[in-house]
Amino acid sequence: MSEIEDKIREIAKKLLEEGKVKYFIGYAKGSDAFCAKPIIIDDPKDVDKLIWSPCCVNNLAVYLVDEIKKKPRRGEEPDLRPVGIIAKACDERGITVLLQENILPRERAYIIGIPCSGMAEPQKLEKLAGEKGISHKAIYDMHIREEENEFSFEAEGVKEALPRDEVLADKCKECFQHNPKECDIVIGESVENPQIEKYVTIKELEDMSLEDREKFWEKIFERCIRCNACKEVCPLCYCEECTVEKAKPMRWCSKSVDKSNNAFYHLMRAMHLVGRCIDCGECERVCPMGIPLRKLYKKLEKEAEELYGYEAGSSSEDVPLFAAFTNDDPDEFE
Amino acid sequence: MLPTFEPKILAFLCNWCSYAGADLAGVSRFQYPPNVRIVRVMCSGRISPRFVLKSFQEGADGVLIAGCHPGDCHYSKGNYYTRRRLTVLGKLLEHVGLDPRRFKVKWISASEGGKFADVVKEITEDVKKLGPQNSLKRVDENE
Amino acid sequence: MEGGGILPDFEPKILAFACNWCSYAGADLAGVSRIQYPPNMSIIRVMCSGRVDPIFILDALKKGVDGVMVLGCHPGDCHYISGNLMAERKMRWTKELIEKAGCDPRRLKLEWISASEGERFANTAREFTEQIKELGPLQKEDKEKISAELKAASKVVDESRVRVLMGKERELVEEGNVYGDKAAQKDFDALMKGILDDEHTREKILLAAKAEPLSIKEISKRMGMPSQEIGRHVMWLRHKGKIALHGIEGRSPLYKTVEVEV
Amino acid sequence: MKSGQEKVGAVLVVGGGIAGMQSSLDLAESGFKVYLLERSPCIGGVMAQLDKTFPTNDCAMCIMAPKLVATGRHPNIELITNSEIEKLEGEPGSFEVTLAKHPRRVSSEKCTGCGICAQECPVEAINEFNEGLLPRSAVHIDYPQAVPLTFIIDKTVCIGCGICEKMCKANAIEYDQAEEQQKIDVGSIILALGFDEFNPEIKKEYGYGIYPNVVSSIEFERLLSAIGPTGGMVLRPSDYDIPKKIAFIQCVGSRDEQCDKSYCSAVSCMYSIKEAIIAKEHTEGLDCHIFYMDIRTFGKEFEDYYNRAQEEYKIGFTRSRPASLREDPETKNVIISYVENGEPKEEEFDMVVLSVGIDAPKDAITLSERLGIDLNKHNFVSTKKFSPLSTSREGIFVCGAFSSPKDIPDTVAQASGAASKASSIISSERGKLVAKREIIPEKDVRLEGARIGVFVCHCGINIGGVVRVPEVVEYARTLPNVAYAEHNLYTCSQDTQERIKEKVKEHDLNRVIVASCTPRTHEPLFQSTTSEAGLNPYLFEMANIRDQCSWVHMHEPDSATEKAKDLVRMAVAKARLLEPLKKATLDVKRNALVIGGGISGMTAALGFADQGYKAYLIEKTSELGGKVRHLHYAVTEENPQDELFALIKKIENNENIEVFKDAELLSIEGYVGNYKTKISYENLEKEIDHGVVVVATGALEYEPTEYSYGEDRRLVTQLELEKLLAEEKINPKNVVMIQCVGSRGESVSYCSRICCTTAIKNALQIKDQHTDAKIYILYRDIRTYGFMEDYYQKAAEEGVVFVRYDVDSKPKVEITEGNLKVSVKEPNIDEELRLDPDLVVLSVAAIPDPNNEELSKSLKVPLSKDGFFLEAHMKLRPVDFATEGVFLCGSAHSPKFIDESISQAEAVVSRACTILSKDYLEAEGVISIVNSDICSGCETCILVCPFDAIDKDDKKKAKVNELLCKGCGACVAACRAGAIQQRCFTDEQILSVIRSAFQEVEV
Repeated sequence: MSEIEDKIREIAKKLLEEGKVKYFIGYAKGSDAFCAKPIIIDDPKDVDKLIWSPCCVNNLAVYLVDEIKKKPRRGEEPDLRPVGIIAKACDERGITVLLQENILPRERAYIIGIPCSGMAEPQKLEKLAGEKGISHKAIYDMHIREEENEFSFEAEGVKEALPRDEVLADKCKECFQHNPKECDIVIGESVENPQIEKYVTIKELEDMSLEDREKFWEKIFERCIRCNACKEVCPLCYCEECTVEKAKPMRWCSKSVDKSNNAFYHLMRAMHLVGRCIDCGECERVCPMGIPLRKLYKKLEKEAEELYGYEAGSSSEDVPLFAAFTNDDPDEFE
Repeated sequence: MLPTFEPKILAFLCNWCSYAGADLAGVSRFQYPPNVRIVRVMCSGRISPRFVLKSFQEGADGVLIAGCHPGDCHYSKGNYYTRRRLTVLGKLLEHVGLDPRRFKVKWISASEGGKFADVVKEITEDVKKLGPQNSLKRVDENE
Repeated sequence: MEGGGILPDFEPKILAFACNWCSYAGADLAGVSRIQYPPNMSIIRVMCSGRVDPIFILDALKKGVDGVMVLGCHPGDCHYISGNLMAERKMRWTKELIEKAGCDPRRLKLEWISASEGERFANTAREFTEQIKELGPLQKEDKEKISAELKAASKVVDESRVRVLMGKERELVEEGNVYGDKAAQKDFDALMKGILDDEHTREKILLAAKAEPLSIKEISKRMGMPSQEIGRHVMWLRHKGKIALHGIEGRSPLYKTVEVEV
Repeated sequence: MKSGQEKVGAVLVVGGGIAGMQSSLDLAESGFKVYLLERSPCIGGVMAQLDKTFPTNDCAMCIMAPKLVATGRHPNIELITNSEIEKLEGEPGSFEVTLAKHPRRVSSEKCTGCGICAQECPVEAINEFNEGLLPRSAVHIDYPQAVPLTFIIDKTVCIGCGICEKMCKANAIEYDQAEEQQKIDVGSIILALGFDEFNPEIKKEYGYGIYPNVVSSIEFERLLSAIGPTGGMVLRPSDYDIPKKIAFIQCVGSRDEQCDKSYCSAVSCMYSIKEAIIAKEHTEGLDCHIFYMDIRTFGKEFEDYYNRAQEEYKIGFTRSRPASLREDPETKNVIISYVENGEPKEEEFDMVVLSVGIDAPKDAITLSERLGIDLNKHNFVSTKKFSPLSTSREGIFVCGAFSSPKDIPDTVAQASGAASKASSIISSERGKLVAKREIIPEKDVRLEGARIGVFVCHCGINIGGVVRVPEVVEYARTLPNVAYAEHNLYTCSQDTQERIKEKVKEHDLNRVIVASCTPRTHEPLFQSTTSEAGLNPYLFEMANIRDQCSWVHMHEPDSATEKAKDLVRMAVAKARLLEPLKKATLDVKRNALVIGGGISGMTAALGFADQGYKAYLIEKTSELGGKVRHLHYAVTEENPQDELFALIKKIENNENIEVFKDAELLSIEGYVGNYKTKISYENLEKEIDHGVVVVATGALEYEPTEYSYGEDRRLVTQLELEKLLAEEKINPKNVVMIQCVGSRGESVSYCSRICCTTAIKNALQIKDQHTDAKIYILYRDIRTYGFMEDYYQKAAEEGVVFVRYDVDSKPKVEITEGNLKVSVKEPNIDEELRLDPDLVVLSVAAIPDPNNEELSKSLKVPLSKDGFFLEAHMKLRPVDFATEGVFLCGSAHSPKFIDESISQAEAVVSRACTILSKDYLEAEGVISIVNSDICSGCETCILVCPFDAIDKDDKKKAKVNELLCKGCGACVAACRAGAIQQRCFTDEQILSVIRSAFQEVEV
């Protein structure tokens, strides 16, 4: 682990010193140890702030979109140098979609890929830490490392080990693509992709009766407070103005918070993510109301694969799912 | 289920085949239930998922979409895109608990007046049985 | 066709349509002159024999009347000039239909009786009653069948094309059509017969396929007609939305009559 | 032409089938007045009777209806139906034609086509259109989509009861109409009479008309049609049961001397396969079997269709011509007796379909006499190989099946071709007789709130009889923005048009809604009324309360009335948001770039020149002529070399044509009307501006790897043979020709179309030079379609031996001590045939040019799976590409004969003239537009657009080319951001329509 961290810092330093990149997007220690926070570094001196740990769960691709959308101030020459960015496999798939959809010119990003066999979920860590009776003040200067099948963390001389799959983020449990492809440089050994059962998250739902599913989602949608966090954190929600939200020339979906409007919002968003969502799970992570959005998108991911053999973010050369067809696509409409 | 329930069904038809088919049903005086309101679009490829979602939100008990048979599209390939988009939409709606019998997509050619009438009969009867659609229906009237 | 054989205690119900200006007056005269005739007959006054719609007659028979008389002015004396001639032509076709319904056409009688012919009225009444007694009650055992048949027959008359032609017959044959050509009576009869046959067959088909969905083979078996011809009619009825495809049995499509409440 | 004779800028097109319509539309669109003459009451021809069309199985009506409507409403086309030619005077450039117009007895001005008359008519007569399978009334139209939609009284069956006159609220019935004469002046004439079906009763042995379950292929077509007598269900006539087993018998009335039809009908193999496939799709568990002599699937992608029929659909094929049919009196099944591999067999079927041949039109002879043109011995118009569209009389041209049996694509191509021939002799008169569009000043309504006028139609009793129209009007008045509402007996009547205009003025309306029939037929009428009222035509909206309301809810007046109200409310909701649309216009570079200097390219170039447009002809080799340079004999009497060099001379002496040899296309930019192309030629470079592009790059000869070709100089291809014969270098005694070398599943899956005839042509040539020579032709199917069949007969008579071989036991060619040995197994006789030829000729495939790949990319046009160029529509747009302004012809499309290539080349000229002749190009009104503030440049729309109409601007935002956009709206639905909107169908408009469908009052 730590040698990866060193390598990151080394590369970041080099890139910044040589001015190869405009700035560098990576992870830094969070306000508590359980989640790393994104950091943007433009001064080589600061590279030691960069870390690598099982807590680097965020998808940084969203910051690339911000960079691309940034309009230079009047009279100012736009700085078109690439941005250095750290990308796990899922982040990289997100970037690939951005490339595929011509949002991100390839030369604007310097991608440092890191094979990843799964990240820890902050909530789970915190919970376990609590159980282990670790004081909160201790938490901050705690280190979390990954060893074989355990996440160990040490503080105040205590060293605790936790079984990996107890702290692993849900999305990582279902991840079958551990190695980033579209990279300028890769750090660390590539890890073997696991043979896991896909789409377990929606299994239960699929087995429900229509009525139960309806009730299930009704409750879920009622919960939503329309804070738009899901939209904001999503690297693929890059529209200038969200059709679902905008009022001009017409308002498709009222901002007023109720079951029906929320449902409309989420279903519309889901339709926009078909063949695009790369299951980085950020939306679900940031949702203050704990809405299981992955249960929505995962279903569509499944259909896309089963009906059209399409996998989002697998290559920037692919024709987007809804911009392509074959004469013998499955046809249930007769 | 209410015995006297008269469902409201919205239909989006492509101008060249299905709308013509609906006209032919008229010319041939094929009788079908009066529950469907038809919206004409130039090509089924124009039909975005939001039309469907919106219809349900506004209170449609069923939505019917019809276009040229694959291969017959007046614009050569519009209906192929429709096929993908709406297949997935159907899966999504079913996933969130909307009864698939409320959302029908059919290929109806300009000479299939009979088929159009039959399709309308079918969806109307199905939706009658299912009763009013509330899972996506708007609650607030002050839009 | 029903068989005769007089039942001793059979008192037939007979209906007579009499025109206001001649026959009804004739009947009154019979009364004034105390001429006796059987009590089986009840008279309905109409302004003109031409007013008598074949449906009245078929309906009367269906409702249990055993015989119907239509009485009007002698040709030339019609208060409305030609109403009685219309009646004469209509009654021809009505007899045709009564026969198609499997009843004896003699149950319908058309007679000219003037206001001064009380005697003639009584005799006509007497003869006709005898006639009907001889024929016996119309609805003996197969009540349902006969009334269904009669219903079909009146449906035929109800067909607009049939009404149009019945109404226009005199004009077309005697005065000439919109192009000014006259149709020969035999040509018109042929045309009319053909149309009655077709419409009657269709009504019978609708009747048959009303209770249960039937295949064309089955219908033709029941009606004793070639399935090729039945098929032709069924296709037409289907085209008109009067009969609908109900399902398929083996290789035979089944059709069922479409009930429309109008 | 006589000097001083004034030329006339009008053309008479005889015959309103698909060919006639195509010619008319092309001419009308390129600036000529057209009289379209049709002997039957409405146009549409045989294609209107078809259910589906091969090889795409397109629904015939779906693809034809738009053409019907376009023809019916085109301002430059005058439809003269129910009429015939009586007399022809004058000469090319200025004919005077006398027409006999038979009375229709229904006024075409007044009839609204509502059909009440037919419903009430007491007569039931034989229905020719449904092949007598369903009766029709005396007053009738052939089919619901008929154009003109005017009923007609069939006097022969009408009994004159007068009921229709009584029922017709439009007073359209005119019993006293009489025969009329009309004289018209035209510059040229196109004959597009089509064909008649062979009457199978003539072939007694098949018992047609006696056995109910023996039907003709066209009757069967009606059985398959959804609007046919059985509603698309395949039922057998004897008992209307669903058949289990159907047999198709080919060549009934073709390739048959006995009934004096020696020629091949060219289409019946394909249509039988089609009917078999469709029948199987309609009927589960159906078993179809085709009895044939040779399967002739020679057209583009036909062979695949044939293979699919065998492999996917499991349709049986038996090579035999049945001797006779008989009926099982019990089951009414039909028993076919036939001979297969020498032994007599019998098989029983539920139903037998006779694939009837194509006969010359009944009135061919009388017409040819009246016009003074020659017919060939089969009573079709006689034409020449190098002028396939010209009749024996100057100024009169022919197209479609009237010159030889043909399928729809070839017919349509010829129709366009004939149009260009017919207009070239009067090109000086272009635009002189066409309807001038007068410009009405338009009221600017953008700043006003909507003031809507609603006009609700009774349509006689068609709507009023069910829907309570006054109630609907009352309701409309209560709707927001509705400033005026009224009802009319017939809103489409002429006086109502005037009334609408008055009301617009009187109430200062700025939107018009008509609630009546269907926009598909009536929108154009009301739109023009709207614009005559001084409003932009796109401020009109329609509510369909007849075809989709009163007619389908006849027994539910209440709910029908409610529905009508809803539909009006929805229309109002949309009308409120309608915006005036300006059609984008752009001027045209009036010249053409022709790629390829073969016979097709040269013909096209010359065609453009004759039409008065400059043509740039680029040829990659150093000489014009293409493949024809290597042809020394035509199967007909013409000499290809002479014809070719005459043509080349014409090209080189024509100042309207600029030829570039050794030329190469470097780059091509732009779009319809405005192309910029860089070429290099003879090591120079040049930039050309042009309005259209023609692809005429031809095909190549396949280089055989089989039959040890190349190992011996006595092994030659047909082309090489021709050379040898021409140079009279050989004296063959014993010749073996091998067919399908490369074609039909070898290196290419398709049939190369020309090889059979070529082989026979050369065989006859050899016979001609060396009478004693013995010639064997080893074949799989002989595909001498149409009149070429006669040469097949001739060859057989002259002793050429035809030996069939099976695909799985091909002939073997060996060279043993310097001698050629050929062995082949004749499937019928069970032994091997050994031949010792001194010359073996291989009929090799025609293959697509490998450079097509590159060219297709630079032109943004597709290739077919076989590598030929792929047209916009296989059936009705054979020489257009989906991308406007680009056309194709000749063997670049698929292998072709000279005459077929010429027809296509002429067709290209005609199609291109519909663009070049315009003062300016006008875009569709209903197109997509991008809001670049919202567009994020994801390019989904670009990928989705079927017409390559979307591009990116310098800001990396999507940009719609208004001239290429056809307004399907696919891009709009594909755009997540809602950055693209389709005019007239904007999200906003549709959203408010959706809302208003459910909300009582719009907010």
